[in-house]
Amino acid sequence: MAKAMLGGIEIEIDEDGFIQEPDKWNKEVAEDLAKTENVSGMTEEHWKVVNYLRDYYLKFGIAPPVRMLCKQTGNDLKKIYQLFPSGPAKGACKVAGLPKPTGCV
Amino acid sequence: MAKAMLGGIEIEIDEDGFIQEPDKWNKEVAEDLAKTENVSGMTEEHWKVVNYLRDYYLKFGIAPPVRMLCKQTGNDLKKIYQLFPSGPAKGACKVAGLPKPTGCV
Amino acid sequence: MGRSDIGPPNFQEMLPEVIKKNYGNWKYHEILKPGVMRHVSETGDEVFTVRVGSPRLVSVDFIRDICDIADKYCDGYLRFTSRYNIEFMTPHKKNIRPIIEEVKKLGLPVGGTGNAISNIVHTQGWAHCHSAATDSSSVVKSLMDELYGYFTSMKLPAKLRVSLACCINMCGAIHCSDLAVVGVHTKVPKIDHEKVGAICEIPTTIGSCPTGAIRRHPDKEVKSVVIREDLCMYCGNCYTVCPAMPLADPEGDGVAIYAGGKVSNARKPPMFSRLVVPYLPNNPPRWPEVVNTVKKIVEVYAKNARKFERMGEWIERIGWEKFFQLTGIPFAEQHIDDFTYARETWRTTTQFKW
Amino acid sequence: MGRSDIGPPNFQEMLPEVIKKNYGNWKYHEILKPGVMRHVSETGDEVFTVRVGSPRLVSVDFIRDICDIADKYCDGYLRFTSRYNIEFMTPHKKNIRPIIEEVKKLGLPVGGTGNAISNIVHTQGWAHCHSAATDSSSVVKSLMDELYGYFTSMKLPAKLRVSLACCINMCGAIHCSDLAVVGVHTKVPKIDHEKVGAICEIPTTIGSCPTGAIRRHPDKEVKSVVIREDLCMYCGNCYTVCPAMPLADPEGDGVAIYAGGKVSNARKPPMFSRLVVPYLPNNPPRWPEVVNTVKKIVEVYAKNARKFERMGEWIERIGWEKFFQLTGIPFAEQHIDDFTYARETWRTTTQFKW
Amino acid sequence: MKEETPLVDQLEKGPWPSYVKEIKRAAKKNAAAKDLLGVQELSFKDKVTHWKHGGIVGVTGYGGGVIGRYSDVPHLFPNVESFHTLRVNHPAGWFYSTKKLRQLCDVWERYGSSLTNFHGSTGDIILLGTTTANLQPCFDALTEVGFDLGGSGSALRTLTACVGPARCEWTNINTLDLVHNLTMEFQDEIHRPRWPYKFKIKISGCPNDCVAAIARADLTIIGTWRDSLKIDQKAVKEYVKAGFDVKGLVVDKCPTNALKWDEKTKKLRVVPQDCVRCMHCINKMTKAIRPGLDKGATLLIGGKAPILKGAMLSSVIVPFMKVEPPYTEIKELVRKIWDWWDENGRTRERVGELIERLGMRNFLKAVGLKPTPQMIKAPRANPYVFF
Amino acid sequence: MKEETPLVDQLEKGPWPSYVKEIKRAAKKNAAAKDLLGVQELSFKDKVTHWKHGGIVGVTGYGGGVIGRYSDVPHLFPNVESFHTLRVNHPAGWFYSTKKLRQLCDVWERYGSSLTNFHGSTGDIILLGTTTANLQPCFDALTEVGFDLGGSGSALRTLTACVGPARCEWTNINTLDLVHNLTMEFQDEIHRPRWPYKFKIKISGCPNDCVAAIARADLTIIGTWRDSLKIDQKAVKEYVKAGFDVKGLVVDKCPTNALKWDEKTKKLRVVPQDCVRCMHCINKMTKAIRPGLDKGATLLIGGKAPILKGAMLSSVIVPFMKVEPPYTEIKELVRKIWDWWDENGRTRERVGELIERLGMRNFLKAVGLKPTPQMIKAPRANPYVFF
Ligand code: SRM
Ligand code: SRM
Ligand code: SRM
Ligand code: SRM
Ligand code: SF4
Ligand code: SF4
Ligand code: SF4
Ligand code: SF4
Ligand code: SF4
Ligand code: SF4
Ligand code: SF4
Ligand code: SF4
Repeated sequence: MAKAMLGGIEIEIDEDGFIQEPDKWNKEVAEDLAKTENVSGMTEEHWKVVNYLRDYYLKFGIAPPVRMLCKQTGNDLKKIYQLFPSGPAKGACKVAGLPKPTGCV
Repeated sequence: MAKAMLGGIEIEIDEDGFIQEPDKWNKEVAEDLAKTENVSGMTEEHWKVVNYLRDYYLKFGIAPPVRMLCKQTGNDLKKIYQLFPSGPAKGACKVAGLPKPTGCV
Repeated sequence: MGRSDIGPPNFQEMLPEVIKKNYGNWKYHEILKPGVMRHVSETGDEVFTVRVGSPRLVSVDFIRDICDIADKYCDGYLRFTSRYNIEFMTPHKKNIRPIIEEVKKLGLPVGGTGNAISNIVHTQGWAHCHSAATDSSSVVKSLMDELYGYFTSMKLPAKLRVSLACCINMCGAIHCSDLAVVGVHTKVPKIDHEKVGAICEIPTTIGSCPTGAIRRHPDKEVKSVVIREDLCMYCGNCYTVCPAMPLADPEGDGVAIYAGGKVSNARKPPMFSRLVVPYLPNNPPRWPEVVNTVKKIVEVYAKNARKFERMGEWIERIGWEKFFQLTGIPFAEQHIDDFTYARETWRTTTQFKW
Repeated sequence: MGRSDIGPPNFQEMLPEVIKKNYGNWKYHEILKPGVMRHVSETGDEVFTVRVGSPRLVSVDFIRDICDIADKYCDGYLRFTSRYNIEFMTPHKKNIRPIIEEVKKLGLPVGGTGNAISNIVHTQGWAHCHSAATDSSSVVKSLMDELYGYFTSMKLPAKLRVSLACCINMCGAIHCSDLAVVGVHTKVPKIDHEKVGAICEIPTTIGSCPTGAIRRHPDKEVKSVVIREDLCMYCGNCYTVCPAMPLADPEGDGVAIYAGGKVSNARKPPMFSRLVVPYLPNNPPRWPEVVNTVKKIVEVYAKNARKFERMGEWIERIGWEKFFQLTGIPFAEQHIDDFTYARETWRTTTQFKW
Repeated sequence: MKEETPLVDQLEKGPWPSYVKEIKRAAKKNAAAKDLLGVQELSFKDKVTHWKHGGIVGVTGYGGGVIGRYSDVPHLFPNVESFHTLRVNHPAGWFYSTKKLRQLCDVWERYGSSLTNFHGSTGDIILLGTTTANLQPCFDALTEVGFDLGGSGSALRTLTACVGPARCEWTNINTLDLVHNLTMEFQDEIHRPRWPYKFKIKISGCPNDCVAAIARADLTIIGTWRDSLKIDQKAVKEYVKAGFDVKGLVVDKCPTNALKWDEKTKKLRVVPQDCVRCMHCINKMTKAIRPGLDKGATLLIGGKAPILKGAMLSSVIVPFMKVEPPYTEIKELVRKIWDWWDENGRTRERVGELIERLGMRNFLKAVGLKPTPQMIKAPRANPYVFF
Repeated sequence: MKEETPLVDQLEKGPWPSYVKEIKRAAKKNAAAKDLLGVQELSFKDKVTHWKHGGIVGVTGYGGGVIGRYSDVPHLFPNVESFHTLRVNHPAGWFYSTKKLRQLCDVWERYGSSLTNFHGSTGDIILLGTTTANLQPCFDALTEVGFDLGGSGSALRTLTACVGPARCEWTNINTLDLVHNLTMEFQDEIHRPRWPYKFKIKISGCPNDCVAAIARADLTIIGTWRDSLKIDQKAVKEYVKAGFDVKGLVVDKCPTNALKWDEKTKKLRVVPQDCVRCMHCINKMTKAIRPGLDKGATLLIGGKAPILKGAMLSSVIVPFMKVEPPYTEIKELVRKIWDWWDENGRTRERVGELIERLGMRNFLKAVGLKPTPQMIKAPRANPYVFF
């Protein structure tokens, strides 16, 4: 599997650029991941989404439903796409270091 | 509800003579209960059955299946009826101070 | 101490001579008139049967009364049917009339054969059971008073089997009857927390609930259970295993009516009865709502079904939407199944009637 | 960046003139011969359709080829059917012959109308999907080579819809087909414990199993899951949500055959297809076992069913016991359902055939 | 002690025989029966039952056969403070000599309320209401006159069978002998509960199923035949002559169209391999059509009422079995079924529910039966297959 | 890089058109197509797929429409190391001008494998295989020529409709206009996944259901009528004259016996209240029998494939609805359904499964529909009733 330099450290990533070593995730990694997803700078609004995703994942072991993500971060889906042009799954989850969403394509 | 003197103490019983205050059960109570069920003296064999019932009940919160009772005490059902002429439910369970078996009549 | 495990009397000693002689040798039968049958043996022997309605809950004097008749005309034998009717059997045609006369003297009806409403299979009700959501014998009496003419005649399209159970344990095995009356609760059990701990097996109680509505009491100190009220459909199964959870309620209890079941394999395979009236109030001693509803359904069936078509076959042919229309029974959300196999009952086709 | 959310081209711009003019005004149609239909409008206008088989997996050159034909004879329009067939439409009867000739030149068959076997709805298989337990296009090709005569004629009792899905996700929606081929695994997933922790959502993985066979790894240190092998029926749903649990296996994988489903509401309501052959091995590139079995079933159906009787209607009439007898397919324990609604499929009557 | 029962009294009226009259008749001589009347009146007023939950009483050496019952208003009705019923096993087919019946009545008059159910819906004679003290003497007296208790609790319940060869031309098995034989064989299982829950066996001589076995027996035995039904053409013509519409009422109603009717010759033909032995044509033309000669039974499993997951009908497990004394094959199969159920069943899980939970496949394997298409309506629709 | 594909080559033979020929045709000009051939050969030898699980790739601003795919043997077949497909929404009814098709071909030849599925089984144009880098430019070029992506993931999937009024005499609704209108209305829902799982809508103009909607759409819309079907007696006589067996092939096959046939006058009559609009008589006598005039649609819910609890057919929730632009009633209902499902559904729970879990009753209440007998085959058999 491929390695990539993210946030100054070498991390294993898959073909889609999702990190495969969740323990190595940190803010810097996130910021570098964001760049791969056309995010033009991580603002507070971005972090709110990313942090929510991460907290939820660490607590429940799964990514939150999109509805929940919107409700809890106070964004509508449009807004999420403005923040992460590739969307909540490919964009935001990747930045947050979550496992790659599966199954539902 | 009626009270009865069992093992020298006063215990609440229901119409069928099952004790309603499980905490008050002890060996003497058991011996007196046995008399009400035509058991002619509590032998070691009787105690084996009673103890098994009690242990099982305290552990799982339910009475064991008849099959289990036979298997684990090494008695066949005939033998159980010899020991407790009114059978495992009405006889042995009552002596062991278990709740009255329900439902299955 | 008496003997034990002797089993019931041997039936062979209970058979009248003509039956013993022709046992296994019957050739055909005919119904001479309602309640009277003639069975003919390969040997040419005949046996005449008079079928007589019984209230089931009877005194020993009643039994002695019918024994008297049997002694007089049936060589001292009689039998009961699987639906509580009494059958007097005699090889002598001439005995039919006097049997009927004597029976009538006792106030008992002759009938229940062929395309009739036979006796109602039923249960204990308030006469003996702790679980009853309605009474049995009085509902049955009220119904049969009204359906009497269908017992003593054979004018229905086919057999119509009515059953009643006073709670959804369904001791009447009413789940496959042309018409079934069942006692229902509609209130959530009231838990006596103190008693639960003392006299109930908690795991059994939790396991008893078909919808998983019962949980351990959240307070670990309390050795009891709680019920999620929105999941409870008042089946009473928890009460069966735990007396500390009664759910009978004078206002909430009542009866439901089911229709269209059958048991025989004739033509259509056996079918379950299905909910047609979710709730009628308990209104003793005469249960007018129940009686009227049942009567109405019977009449609509009698008028519309084809010859030899059982209630369920008729409904299957015309469709349930038509059944509700013809009987005028309002359709309610309760008719739509939401239990385990619900989806099998949804309409997965555009085929339906208006 | 391009535009977004523009949606598909408006169909109105895709309609040939005769269609646009008679839109919503068709009166009746007839099938002139296999693959050729004539639709007549209230206005008297006509449109002739030539239906042509396609391998579905086609190159852009193929599309251009058929465009050429459409440009020549169909005013530059064509359509595809819900079963991948190509339809050339023309108001001119005289165009039928040349269209057919040109199509034949491309090696494409004309047919699929009326009481025929139309194109096989199918899926990706080893050509694109990670989930496939069998291939798709090659099985379909092998089947259609053998069933070709049923596509180009209309000699069957009724329409016969064949579908194929390369795994039980059933992207072919084969669950209501007259005949269905589905790829099946028969081995338990092999868990890569290291990867599970890194790339899978454990709760989702556990929740994905229809039989509850998946549990957390007993060793709390290991962030992974284990499978109770006796509860696993190789559905692959866990693999769908967790790539670290592959279950494809060269020896274990193969296909099952289902029969008797239908979608239309004509006569009988829609029906599910049902298991007739639990397992046949993968035998590429020509899948002889699958081809022979399907052919055999089609032939028995063709010989025995009544006119306008779909496969499932035929089986319902004669009974499954007869179906197994006539086709010579052995009956096995796998045919007996043991999933969620199993009991609805048991025989709860003494009515059956030998 | 209320004397007046205005509500109950209303049930003395009407053409159908009145159970209230029966209670009153008993009440004249029996205090418990009298109190029962009062309890009824009170229930009619209160619209609830006045019997308490449960009660576990019995006779020595037995674990069942008695349903314990106590009043919740003993102060009002002391004579029914305890009011237990005895379930008495009926003779096969519910045939009685008046002598036996009278003996029974005498016993019950002496030891109980003198009220009965002829019969309970399982098929027992129900002796309705006596005291705890009277149970044992009553039982002793019963056995004295040749009666024994039926089943209750997690036991084999009283077995029933239709009238069969005693008076029915259609039976394919000796229902009464079979039921008596099994009842005697399984006395221990009837009297001493031992399983996860109740088990019922019912036997009908033909698919008309006059004891409703398929709906309410864990093991259902229904007589049937394997060859072709027999048609007597002469008798068919008699039906035609009598104005019976053979085509409309019989041929057209055959579920599988197995009957062929020649309107001209008035000949009725059956296509044996299409006949599913539903009985309809036989029922309606008993003088002309009869079951085949290769007789035996179909065995089905798992019928029951709705608790816990909805009612179940019995399902075919043995499409055809010869049924002859001493019925060894049936007995062996039943014991295997009990063994598997007892070993695997949860508390209060009927055998049908257990089969549903563990799979018919596993059940068949455990009891040594081979899967056949006759066991199912249709093969599975889902793709969830074990190998 | 294997050049030889002996196994695959065998599929060039035989009368049915060969997809292998198509791949080879593309392979001549396209390296990815060539490698695909090799992958097929390898899979035939290994009897397993050589595609890796998943892949999450896409285009800017969309959350779906692309299926990511990577080879597990990229060293052998570098040109299909990534081989993603684009799902392109077809024009309603799968009608095309050759001009549009050629434009599409040109785009795909440029940016992809030049292999396609016409169509995918949901109904999209499947552009089969391209690289990650090419996705965005390909998409841009597609929109340039007027195409857009279809659905994937937990989104509204590409909607389909039967040919309907374009070429079928039986349609009761304007299937193509409806599907186009809804597709345009719900672009956001198609392109941006937001729900617990996928949602499919399919539309058929009559109960023949030529897009198999009832079996595979979460929301199934099927045209129907409310009055009586129309019979043209003159045309009936034509059928008779032509030797068509009206009685045997039509009247006798009516599922509800709603047709009456007078053999003498050759008149065909329908009992409108018995007709369940199954289409059979209309199908077989299209010149003589036609749907009624009071046209509209039946709406059904919940069709799907077997994952997780077995396949489901859609169930009636609106027996009849008038269907006219701008289709407000349908749109409002659909949104209510989504809301309830989204609020209550578990991950990967289709709406039909959710209804099963929470009860049809609760669903109907939530979306404001009144229960009617048309929604069920039969009322419940169990006594487990909520009040
Ligand atoms: C006496 C009894 C058997 C017994 O051992 O006690 C019995 C006896 C006969 N039954 Fe029965 N059946 C008896 C209960 C039943 C039951 C069980 C029940 O009602 O709970 C059924 C199943 C009912 C159901 O499907 O729900 C039953 C379904 C039949 C049928 C099938 C009817 C049908 O078309 O579905 C027949 C045949 C017929 O009547 O055409 C039948 C026919 C007969 C015949 C004609 C058989 C014969 O040749 O003697 C007997 C007299 C029939 C009559 O009453 O008209 N018997 N019969 C039962 C009388 C009950 C009563 O008092 O009314
Ligand atoms: C007496 C009788 C009703 C009657 O008036 O005829 C009866 C009475 C009771 N039945 Fe029953 N059942 C009686 C036949 C049935 C039948 C019918 C049958 O056997 O053919 C059924 C349906 C068939 C079946 O077994 O599924 C039946 C299904 C039940 C059930 C539900 C069982 C289930 O699996 O769904 C219960 C509940 C239980 O076992 O806890 C039950 C429980 C009871 C209890 C013991 C009440 C309880 O929860 O403890 C009732 C005692 C009433 C009393 O005070 O006397 N009874 N019970 C019937 C027995 C008489 C006899 O021996 O002849
Ligand atoms: C073109 C197409 C619709 C479309 O928008 O693409 C279509 C078109 C017609 N269908 Fe269809 N059906 C089409 C797929 C279907 C499907 C869906 C499927 O196959 O997946 C079904 C449901 C199949 C099922 O039940 O499993 C379908 C069930 C019918 C029926 C009902 C047949 C039956 O008796 O069950 C008819 C009526 C008939 O043929 O008698 C019908 C009749 C027709 C008619 C005659 C309607 C008309 O008047 O034009 C059309 C030509 C029929 C023919 O092929 O003989 N169409 N038709 C589809 C052609 C598919 C193909 O290429 O073969
Ligand atoms: C491409 C297509 C098959 C084809 O060759 O035509 C397809 C391909 C896949 N389907 Fe599908 N499905 C396709 C139509 C269907 C259909 C048919 C339909 O839509 O009418 C169904 C059955 C109907 C339904 O939705 O229930 C279908 C039911 C599934 C399922 C099971 C869903 C369920 O609830 O049971 C899955 C599994 C999943 O969602 O995780 C699935 C998943 C998949 C995935 C994404 C595999 C996965 O597990 O991630 C497949 C990607 C294959 C690939 O590599 O290209 N696909 N899938 C079809 C879409 C083409 C198109 O857009 O036109
Ligand atoms: S049906 Fe219910 S209430 Fe009636 S006797 Fe049976 S258990 Fe008791
Ligand atoms: S009455 Fe039934 S549903 Fe309600 S809590 Fe008790 S067992 Fe559960
Ligand atoms: S059926 Fe299975 S293997 Fe085939 S395309 Fe669909 S998900 Fe992939
Ligand atoms: S393959 Fe299916 S049954 Fe087996 S463990 Fe995975 S999800 Fe469960
Ligand atoms: S079940 Fe059959 S054999 Fe028994 S009495 Fe009824 S009709 Fe006769
Ligand atoms: S027994 Fe039933 S299935 Fe057999 S021929 Fe007679 S009516 Fe038909
Ligand atoms: S579904 Fe009906 S309206 Fe649509 S094409 Fe098929 S037959 Fe015509
Ligand atoms: S449409 Fe179907 S149900 Fe209606 S009359 Fe015609 S065949 Fe009968």
